[in-house]
Amino acid sequence: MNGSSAHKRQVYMDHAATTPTHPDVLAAMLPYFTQEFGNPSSLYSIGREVRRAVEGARMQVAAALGAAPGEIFFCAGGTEADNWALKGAVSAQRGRGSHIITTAIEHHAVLHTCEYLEKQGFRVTYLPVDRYGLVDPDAVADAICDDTILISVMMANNVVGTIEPVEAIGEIAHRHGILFHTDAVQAIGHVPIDVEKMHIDLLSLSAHKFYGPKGIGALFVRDGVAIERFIHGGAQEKGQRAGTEYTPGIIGLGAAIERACRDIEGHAARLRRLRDRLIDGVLRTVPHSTLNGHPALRLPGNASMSFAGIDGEALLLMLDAEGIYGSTGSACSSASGEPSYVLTAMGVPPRRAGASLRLTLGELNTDEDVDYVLDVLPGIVERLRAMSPRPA
Amino acid sequence: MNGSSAHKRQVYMDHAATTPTHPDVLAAMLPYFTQEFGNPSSLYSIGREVRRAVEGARMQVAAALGAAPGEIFFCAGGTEADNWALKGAVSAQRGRGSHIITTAIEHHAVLHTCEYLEKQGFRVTYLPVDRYGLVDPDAVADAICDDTILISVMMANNVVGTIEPVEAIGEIAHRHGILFHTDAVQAIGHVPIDVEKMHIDLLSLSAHKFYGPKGIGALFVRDGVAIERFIHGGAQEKGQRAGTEYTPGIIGLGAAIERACRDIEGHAARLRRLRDRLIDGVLRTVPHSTLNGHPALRLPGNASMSFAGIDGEALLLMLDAEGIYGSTGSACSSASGEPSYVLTAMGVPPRRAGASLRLTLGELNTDEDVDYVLDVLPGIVERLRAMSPRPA
Amino acid sequence: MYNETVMDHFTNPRNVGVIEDADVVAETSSPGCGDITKIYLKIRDNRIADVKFQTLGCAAAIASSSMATELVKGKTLEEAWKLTRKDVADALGGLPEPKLHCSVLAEDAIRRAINQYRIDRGLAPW
Amino acid sequence: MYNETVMDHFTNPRNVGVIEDADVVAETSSPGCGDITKIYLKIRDNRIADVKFQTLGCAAAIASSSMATELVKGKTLEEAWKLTRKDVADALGGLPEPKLHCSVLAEDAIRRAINQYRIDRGLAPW
Ligand SMILES: Cc1ncc(COP(=O)(O)O)c(C=O)c1O
Ligand SMILES: Cc1ncc(COP(=O)(O)O)c(C=O)c1O
Repeated sequence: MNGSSAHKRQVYMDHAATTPTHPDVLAAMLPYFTQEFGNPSSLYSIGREVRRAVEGARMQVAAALGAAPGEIFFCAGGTEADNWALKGAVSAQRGRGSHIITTAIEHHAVLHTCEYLEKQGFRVTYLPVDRYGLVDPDAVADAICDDTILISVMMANNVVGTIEPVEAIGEIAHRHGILFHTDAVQAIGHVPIDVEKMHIDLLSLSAHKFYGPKGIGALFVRDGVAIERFIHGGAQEKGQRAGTEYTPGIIGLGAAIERACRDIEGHAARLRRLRDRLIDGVLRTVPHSTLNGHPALRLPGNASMSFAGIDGEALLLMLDAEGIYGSTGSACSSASGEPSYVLTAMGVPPRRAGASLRLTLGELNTDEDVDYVLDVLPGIVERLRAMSPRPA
Repeated sequence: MNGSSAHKRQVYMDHAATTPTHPDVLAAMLPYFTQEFGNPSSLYSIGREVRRAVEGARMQVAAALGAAPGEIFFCAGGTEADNWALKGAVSAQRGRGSHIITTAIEHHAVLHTCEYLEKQGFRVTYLPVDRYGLVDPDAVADAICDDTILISVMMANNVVGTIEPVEAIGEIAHRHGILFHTDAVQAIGHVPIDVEKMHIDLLSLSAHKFYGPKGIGALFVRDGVAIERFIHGGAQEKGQRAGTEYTPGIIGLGAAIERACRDIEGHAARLRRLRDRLIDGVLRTVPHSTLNGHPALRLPGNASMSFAGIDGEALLLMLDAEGIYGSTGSACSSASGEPSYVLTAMGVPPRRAGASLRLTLGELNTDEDVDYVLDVLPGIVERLRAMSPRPA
Repeated sequence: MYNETVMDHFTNPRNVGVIEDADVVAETSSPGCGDITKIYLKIRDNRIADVKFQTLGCAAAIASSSMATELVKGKTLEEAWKLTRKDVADALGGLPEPKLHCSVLAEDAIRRAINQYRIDRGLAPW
Repeated sequence: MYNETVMDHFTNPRNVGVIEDADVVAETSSPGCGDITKIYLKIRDNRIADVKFQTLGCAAAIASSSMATELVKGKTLEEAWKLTRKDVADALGGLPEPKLHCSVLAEDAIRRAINQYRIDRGLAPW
């Protein structure tokens, strides 16, 4: 998709929304659509071959997290994993209490699930964040009550890219004997993960964020942690998650996570260099532009910035007309036009926030892409400000 | 997979468990993995292209059911659709009552969900079936109480292939103002469906049963019928089913359902002829063999039979060694070794039932496949009976 | 999401800018989304001789301002007063449901400007 | 699901059949899954001179019968009595967890046969 088309360069900088399936990953998946299509739960030999491949993928996912294969459960994506983790954990823990701690900047998959749980009678504390989007581990400790049964804090934020102090929070959770869930959907392939060291009991991930296919994800459930099943039916996934397995997707998830975690540091260094060129260039050439999120503790591909005096959607569409694809916040709320609740939680007043633009770099991007954005973006901001009664 | 390999013919007769993705369907999907990979919820133009394709697939699914596109919600498969339909409907209807009517022969996706709902305080009536596996509409009417809020009866059974009188049951449900759900996972492409005529409020389907990909399905929700959402998060599927869409799968589901419903009668006639040759041949050549299910009201590809005096798994594995792939009951219970609860519900005593074998024919099968099974099966049954202390 | 007319009025907005010697200037903002529209009117013989706008807002807000100013230009104040957001949305060939509220800004700013003009001249506001 | 040893004993079971002039015959069935195993023993000088089985059951049940009869052939009755389902499963190189109960049938039928043999001879059952 990148490179120059007939008339215009196309620059995809929305890797945090989704990524293309890598050709090697797709190649690994293809035989399982048409040839090795057997049902892995079947008795006969063809199903057994597929089962072997599925278990291979489970080992790949486990290896990426420092987990055991028996702790990995495949499901349909990050959102299902978040729903299952939260609903499943609090149902299983109901006898012990009804208080949940999370943060104000979680993805909607966690936030809306928490709101649903509030209606079911659970109490939820939404911890604030500082102006960089960081959760304070001390605030987590302070929020713990006698009846706290679950703490859920994301590993890295999807809007501003801030990387949370998950290890410190996990340590606090475990010291108090409270289950700890982390939404690692944005972190895989960017942040080295070790569920032991980080004291993680439950972890959500989604393949399409790291060049795997859409529609497949996994939930890590620490051995010995009981959560209620979420989808009832057949005996798939040891009876914990029913439904005929999306076998090509599982194979793709395995291949993609191995690829993504093979050289996290090298990959991150490459992205960070491109991203810093982009951020520095924009901040230098566009007046009244600011970086959102933490300057250092951020995902290597995330460039989230605000431009006072203009609107985010207008900026996005103007960029789109020039072949630059970014987003204003998280893709799922793009239709609503509301200012991102993440920025609001970081204390940015809606008016002052101005246009927030999230450009997330990834494997598709090159130095030429950065050059092109640096070429085009300042003029567009200027054009929009020229139309504005409050040009910043 | 079929045709003769180096040493031995391979005959796949487990189409009710799963089918290969048809090459045309896969071809329709492929661009959406690597090229048109944009997030359909994104604002920019690439996401908009994908959204158009997704809406095209929604129209294809709607057309196959006689529904409106706005009534189709994509999800991860038949099991999720069943879970969502049941849990979502009774949650939304909770104020009106707490009684559910279903049958003893539903798929585990419905039965285990009902057992879960019983633990949540709902009352469930599991209707019996006759010796052919048929549900009696009068029994449905008789089971209705003042507080009945949902009736769920499958369109066709997965083990014995019996086609249920769904239209009559839907009519009764609607006369009483009760929601009617049907699990049509096995019926699509074999039974013409019209949700209007059949008075269906909720219908589950799964693409991998009709030459579409695994990991994608849909729930039809009649316009005006309120069900609680099952997966909370982003605004996908009009906010009813969150999670980044498995776009290649959705495109594949659309292509597959259009293909499957293009010529249901021609397709069914072809299968029926093959299947009747198979059934007639087996019943004639193997003593003490019986057909399970209804002789006429059955899925065109289903040949479910029992062989007194032997065990189903042993039969299956012997057939497997000869390259014939079938199943004993539903694939998901294959590890348990229990006699099928469906046969038990039909009044077949476990001992007398003997080995139940389900051969389900489909597009992969030819007359030569039927010949091969007729060639091999009688000898295997004989061999196993020779080992048995009760040779029938 | 947006049709071609909307995209055209967004990318090439008509009447954008400032009238230095305007007869009246008015501004509205939407408390919800923070959009702001400012309208400049030049009025001759009870007619809108010239109109300009500035908008801080999404594509729908900018396109609505552009279309609304086109629709009132040359009209009498009475005619201009009758312009509704529906007229604007219709002239644009429709707006997506969640963006309908954005078209209210232009209507609102034009009416404010007309009333301000009347008040400045000692007339009762409409 | 099954290892090669199990599959071998399933597809080529040893000692399958009937001993017409058996000294003792015993049968066990599993109420759960309906499997049945019948054991025929020929005993000479307190040793199992010949053994045959018939089994109606799954691959695990058939393979267990095959292996169990192999293990007791030529053994004294005391030795044969000590055979456990674990010995059988181990000799088969393991059985899948949900199939472990199938190996109990052979053990059980052999013990029944031995006790019946003792009772027939006026001895107390073990
Ligand atoms: C932090 C975070 N959590 C959860 C999700 C949901 O994942 P999915 O869309 O794969 O269901 C996303 C992405 O959409 C995300 O960025
Ligand atoms: C009747 C019936 N309902 C539901 C299902 C579940 O569908 P899936 O495995 O696609 O989740 C199946 C097949 O497994 C089925 O045959």
